[in-house]
Amino acid sequence: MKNIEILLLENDLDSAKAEAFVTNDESGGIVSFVGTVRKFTKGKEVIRLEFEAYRPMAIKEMRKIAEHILAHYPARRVAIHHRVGVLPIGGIAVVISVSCPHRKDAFLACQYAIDTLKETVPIWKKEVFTDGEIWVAAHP
Amino acid sequence: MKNIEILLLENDLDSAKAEAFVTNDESGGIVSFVGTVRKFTKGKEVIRLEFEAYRPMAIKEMRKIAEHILAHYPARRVAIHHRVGVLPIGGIAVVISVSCPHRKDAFLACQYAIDTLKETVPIWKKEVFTDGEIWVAAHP
Amino acid sequence: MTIKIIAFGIAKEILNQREMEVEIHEGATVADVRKQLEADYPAFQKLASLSLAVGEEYREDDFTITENQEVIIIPPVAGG
Amino acid sequence: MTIKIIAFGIAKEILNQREMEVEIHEGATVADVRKQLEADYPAFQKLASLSLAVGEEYREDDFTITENQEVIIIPPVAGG
Repeated sequence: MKNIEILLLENDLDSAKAEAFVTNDESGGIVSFVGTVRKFTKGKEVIRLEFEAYRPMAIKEMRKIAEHILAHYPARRVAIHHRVGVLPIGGIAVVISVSCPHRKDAFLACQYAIDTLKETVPIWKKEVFTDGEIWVAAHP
Repeated sequence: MKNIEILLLENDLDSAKAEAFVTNDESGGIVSFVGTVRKFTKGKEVIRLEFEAYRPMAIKEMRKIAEHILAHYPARRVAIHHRVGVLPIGGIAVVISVSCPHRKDAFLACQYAIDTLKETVPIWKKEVFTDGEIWVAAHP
Repeated sequence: MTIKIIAFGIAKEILNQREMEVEIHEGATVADVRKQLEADYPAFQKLASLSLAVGEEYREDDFTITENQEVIIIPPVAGG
Repeated sequence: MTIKIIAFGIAKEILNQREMEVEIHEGATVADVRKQLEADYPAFQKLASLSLAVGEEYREDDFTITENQEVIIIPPVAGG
């Protein structure tokens, strides 16, 4: 669908590209979420992050999120770009941009997208510390 | 303050710059609002927009918004970049980026910023149509 | 006393100039200045709001203006 | 019957391999496969969740697996 752009990339993300995709003549408000790699998790210093995805299903689930937004919010376009592979501190893991005629809807839709992505999209994140590593959220 | 970046610019805005400013090791979530020039307002076709600002006070009021966010939200950095001068359709009028350790706060703080900016910052917008022009929001 | 008025947006178009001097009684407040502007330029009465700023701050109706002070006319803002 | 298991994230580390074949009774459901995995690899019991997907869709416990089907093990996801 030409109003949806789903990308799962091995190279660096650029939020300007997501925003450029969702920009359109009918929308005055674009809200973007950019997820970056934090240096500290629960006081431990992270060296890098490794993202692994089950590609076909990850793309399918991201597309479902975008389709849900277009169906349930007054949104015009949605871009969801996710990174896989190794990321350094400060690297961009995800960019989600939503454009709507009115900004309030764009905030709600973008928040729905990132909240749902973290629940449903088969992507896994390993935090690598100086003294070990952990699969994020794996254990209760 | 080094956690606040307020810009009132005559040249094109770049959301990546606002996001780069707010990116920091302690924040995992950045939420940005990008306001663009819509082609149609109430069915009328806009040719261009003209922004005028009372510069010193506009910068002061934008800074108040950023300071409020740092004081009242668990936010790390705030960037508010606003354009003045003539903008074509699709041009970026404003970029607001907020970084927080947790994304929910970033959504709330960014929405507070744009809502307040539209109420308090002395910037005026003239929509120029094929057959006239109008100062936005001037009349009830 | 004389005060200086600086106008932006539609206020500048209503006054047909960016800056002007206005004569007003000693001890005039923000409310007095607004009333005089609305009397002299009825188009101001049609605006959704009309705020005044002094010293780069919005001022309430009871704020007292002093001789030669600059008063900024702030019609409804529309940033973003 | 034989089914093919494909594992990601921590599930791949628990199995120590990306793909493996598993023998299970005819008519086994998602719940049966999960039970067998948890019995063979107790580390799975410690995860916050363990979903299974077939045909690129999450499947409920009562979904029936057929011979040679690919079952994807999805431990707790953590995108973004």
